Amino acid sequence: MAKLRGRGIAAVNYPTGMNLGGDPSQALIHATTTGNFVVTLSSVDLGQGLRTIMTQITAEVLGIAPEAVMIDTADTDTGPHCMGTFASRTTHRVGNAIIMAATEARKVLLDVAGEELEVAPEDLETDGTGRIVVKGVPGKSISVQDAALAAHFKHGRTISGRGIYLKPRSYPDFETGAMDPDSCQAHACTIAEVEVDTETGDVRVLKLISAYEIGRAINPMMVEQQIVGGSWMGMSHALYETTEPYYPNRAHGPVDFLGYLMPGPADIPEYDAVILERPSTNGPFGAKGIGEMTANSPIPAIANAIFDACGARIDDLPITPEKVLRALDAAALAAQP
Amino acid sequence: MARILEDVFTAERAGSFQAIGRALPRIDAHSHVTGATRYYADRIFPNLLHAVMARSEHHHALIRHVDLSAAQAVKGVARILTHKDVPNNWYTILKLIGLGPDEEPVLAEDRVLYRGEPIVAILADTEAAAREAAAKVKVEYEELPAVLDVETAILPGTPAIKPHGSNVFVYEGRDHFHVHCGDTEAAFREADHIFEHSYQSSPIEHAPVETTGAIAVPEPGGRYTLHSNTQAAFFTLDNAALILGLPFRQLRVVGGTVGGGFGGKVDVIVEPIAVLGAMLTGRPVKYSFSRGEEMQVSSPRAAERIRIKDGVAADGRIIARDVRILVDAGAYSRHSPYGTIKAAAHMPGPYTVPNVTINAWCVYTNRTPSSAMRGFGVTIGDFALEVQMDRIARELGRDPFELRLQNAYRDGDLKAHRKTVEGAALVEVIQAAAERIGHPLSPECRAMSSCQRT
Amino acid sequence: MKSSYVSFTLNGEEKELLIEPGRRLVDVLREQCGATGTKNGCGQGSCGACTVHIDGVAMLSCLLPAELVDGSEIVTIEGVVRNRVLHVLQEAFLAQAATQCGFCTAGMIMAAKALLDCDPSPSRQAVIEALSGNVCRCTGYEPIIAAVLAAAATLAKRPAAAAAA
Amino acid sequence: MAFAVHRPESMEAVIAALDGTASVAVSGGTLAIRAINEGKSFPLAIVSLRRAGLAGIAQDDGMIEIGAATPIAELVRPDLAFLDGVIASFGAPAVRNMATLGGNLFAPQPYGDFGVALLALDASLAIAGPSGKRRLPLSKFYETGLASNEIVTGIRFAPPAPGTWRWLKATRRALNSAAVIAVAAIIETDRSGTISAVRIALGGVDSHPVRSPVAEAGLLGQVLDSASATKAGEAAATFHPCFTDTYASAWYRRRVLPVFMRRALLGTPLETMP
Repeated sequence: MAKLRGRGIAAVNYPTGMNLGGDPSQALIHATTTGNFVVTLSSVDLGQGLRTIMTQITAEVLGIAPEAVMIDTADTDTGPHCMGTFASRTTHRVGNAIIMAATEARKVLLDVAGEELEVAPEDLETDGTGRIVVKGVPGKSISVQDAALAAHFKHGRTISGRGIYLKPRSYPDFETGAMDPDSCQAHACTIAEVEVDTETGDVRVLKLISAYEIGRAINPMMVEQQIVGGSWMGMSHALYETTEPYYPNRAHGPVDFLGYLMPGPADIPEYDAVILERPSTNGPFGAKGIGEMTANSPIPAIANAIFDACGARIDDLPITPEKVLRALDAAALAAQP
Repeated sequence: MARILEDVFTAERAGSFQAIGRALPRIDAHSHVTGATRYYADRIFPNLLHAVMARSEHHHALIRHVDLSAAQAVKGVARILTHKDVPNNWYTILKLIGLGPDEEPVLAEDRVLYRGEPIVAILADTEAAAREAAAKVKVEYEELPAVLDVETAILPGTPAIKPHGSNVFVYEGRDHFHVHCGDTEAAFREADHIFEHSYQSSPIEHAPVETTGAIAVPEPGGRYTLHSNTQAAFFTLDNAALILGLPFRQLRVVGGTVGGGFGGKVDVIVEPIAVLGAMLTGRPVKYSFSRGEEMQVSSPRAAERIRIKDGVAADGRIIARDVRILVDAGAYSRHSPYGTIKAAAHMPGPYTVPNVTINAWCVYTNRTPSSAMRGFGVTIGDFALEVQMDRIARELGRDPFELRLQNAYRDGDLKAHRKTVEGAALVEVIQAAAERIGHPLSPECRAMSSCQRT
Repeated sequence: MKSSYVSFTLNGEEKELLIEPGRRLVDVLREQCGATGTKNGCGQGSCGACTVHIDGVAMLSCLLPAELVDGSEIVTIEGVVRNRVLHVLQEAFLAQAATQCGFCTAGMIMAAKALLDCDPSPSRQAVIEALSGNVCRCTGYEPIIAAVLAAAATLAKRPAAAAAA
Repeated sequence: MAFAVHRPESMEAVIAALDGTASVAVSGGTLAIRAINEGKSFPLAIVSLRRAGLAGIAQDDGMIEIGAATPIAELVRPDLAFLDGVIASFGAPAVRNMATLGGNLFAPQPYGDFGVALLALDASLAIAGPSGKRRLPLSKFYETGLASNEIVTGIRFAPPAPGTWRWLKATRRALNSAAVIAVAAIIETDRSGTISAVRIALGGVDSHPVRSPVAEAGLLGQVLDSASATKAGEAAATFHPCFTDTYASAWYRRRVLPVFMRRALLGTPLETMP
């Protein structure tokens, strides 16, 4: 009897977007007089960081500094429609809507700047910090602020844009199941290292090593947040969580954070991850959704690592100490002559 | 910070960006660390009423009588809402896109189908008074047998707990959702090995630190502002208006800053009651789940039972995969009929299998309705698929990385639901993970690519 | 049952408030003092989001009838910023990207500050123990632990700041 | 419903203010206020013990007397160092700052770790009520409870001799987690290694913390080793009913009780195999 270590692997894919009811989102963008840009949405930030991601996408398309972008969400009186934050769709859908809106706004911005600088708008480029410069002509430029002021007070132009992204609804063929249920697929492979106490069935996850392919990491720091937080949740689902500990018996359901078991700060493994990018053809800058999937691959990886460690094959989540111990007992009984 | 592997898909990644790819600090972080971020409940309204539900104590019962007298006598109780107060007492979340049927009452009428089903809503000056009154609602039940197991639920002869006469969601006349390609039975006969195993999960709660809630505030002109932590502002507006028989223009949803969602705040459960309370009292009304309610009566990720039968050739190719999925929807549909299709669409996983049969049932039982949660329809499927892959690798004495690489889908392959694979990268993440831990792969496996089958 | 006056110091400011009997401190802080940074996550003492300091001791404001803190010094997340300067813990939470949805953050910082106030150079294990009553559903805890350790490292380099903190 | 908050400044005033279920004593509030918050208890008034002079730790005649309203966090001190393990496994810091030693005796299983520890210490309680003061062994308290309007005012026990104290709490997660099994023991051995005196208390095995007479009887006169400790655990697993809750089934608790009994009494860590 001892603590045994094992390693398990799992590889998964995850769909971006829900596409069985049509899946649109919209964005409106306008410049303020002083060349800041307000992006009006009705999308919801659950903590995944929508405002930051949308700021970066807006700044990239407009060619301005992220500091000049304000995300105004969510108010149904002012924000255009968004289906909502779910199905790993927000970066993809709202990001695409913003690209469309920002592209339109950028065109007006460059038109106005071209008139101010007396050059064709095609000859202009943005420097990403707040200036619009004439290509190949050092020193000939106008600030975004001055262009915005001119648009408002001189040219009578609205530097604004409207954007929508709609993945049309897919109607499944109920005979064959043929359908188009998603926009793209992200990928992950996780390796779990665990230690099993064979006397008690307790499992400790020592390390989770992952590789994620997510199309484009718009903000690698926030990708990391999803990976670490999602790995933790996956471990939690694998070993601890249930609202019905004796499912399908309804007894003993937890009602607080003591009984609804999740790993605490003392139970966390070491995390290690690398990111791969294979840009999707339809995501903003190729981005795919990563929000949901980071909790998925750790679960089977941990289950497989437990088997590797001690030979207990648990097919029933969560993998409680009791289930591990019952499996070890059954194996011991079977091994008896 | 996690490193981006720049030598994989290098050509496809090409591009020069200024804002994309930057580890820009979160723009909400400063307000998070100072406590300045305003969540829905941080908007304070004088004269606020608190809504608390009196809930079913039984898994399945007829309601014979509801006695509100003791509850009404509690000091501070302003109003008690029953199903008779709800203009359209149906919660049918996908109604606007034509998905039904109407089956879940907002407040229970003559029966309850799960323990914790809301029956009446107490509106009181304080949360404590509302809780006390809710505890004093006396409901006379006639208990009915409960169906709690999905296998039992679909057996012929098991009493139907649903008015439509069966315990499964009906997909255009079919009792389950079906996907197939190729000829699974023929391939099983050709297979050198058959693997058949069953997998099970139990319900999982979102457990955001901020529970689901909303405050409805009457505004001049007969409008109502809903301060909500919904994950979907217009979903909430539209469904609340449908239930309340309100012109859509009379509702405004304000939110967007949420203390964790994970899918638990997609269902429109608290908002209609809050607005109804505001309509009937003229006062702001807050309805937020207690932690206990969040744990036991807010919809979890469904428990799933998945059986996978694989036919595998001697060289490790999976040539047939038959998957049977039972999704435990609980008492009402919510997003489970969709989640069941999503589960079916995900099979046979990120592998190319020429012969696939998938049968997925959305099964009703007398438990808390399940609904959206992070990865629902996929997370448990991945558990089943990847434990199954581990079993196959071990039985055949194959390296678990290499078995997956061999079967991994590639660009141009056809999925079971007949969509062509593009943008595949399973091969590359497996190669990268193997390298990360120094796990040796054969030269053939190292040379593999998602872009073409070699 | 009548309301009564309760006096305490909130983030250095004297307060005298008329309190309904038995009202929880978390509600008084949020609804009568505008200190909404303190969150109500469970009402059970099981999540830690309502953690505040009462006379320098971390306590759960959802389990405290306000009458019981009469005469106390209370510090909430709003009082952690001094003279518009972030506390080292707050700076470290930013630098380590230790927030996602942010709902647990105030409680985490108050729990961590209680630790650093009495042990400015804690071990990782001590940090873990200090945070063990605070639930975070987003981050997986690692960035939060890292932030507290980073704050301690900063304090070690800045003895003057430690005294002021 | 709102409730009045009384803050009497003496034990006598506390007793005078109590009135059955209408006016209840509250010490740290981690149980009582939670129950009110959750709509499970509706007292008209609470009587806080905070200012009633019931907190503090004293030593006399080699005995330790701890006021019932002493917060758990204040038990961290050199003369009570043997309790450090119990404290570390109990709740989380903010809860330890609020919850009190006396209050913990009223925590339902699988909570109430200090009840388990104090049973092994053979503690007795000081109790005050309308009809005066009395002392009650803790083991009796769990059988009889208190009379109406009585409160626990203090807990008294002899500190264990050096090297005799054992504590192990098996939990599902490492910190801030309820007991699957809790084992507290005082075990004295003579020069030959034979157990000369033993008291063992358990949590997670019955409706309240209990002494384990079968485990004690099995160990007395034996040499303390892996076999005897495991055997005592097996006897306890047969004797105590154990129960099923959110954390573990009765089967699991019985199954691992011998393991945790052995680990508690011997304190041996397991080897990790590669």
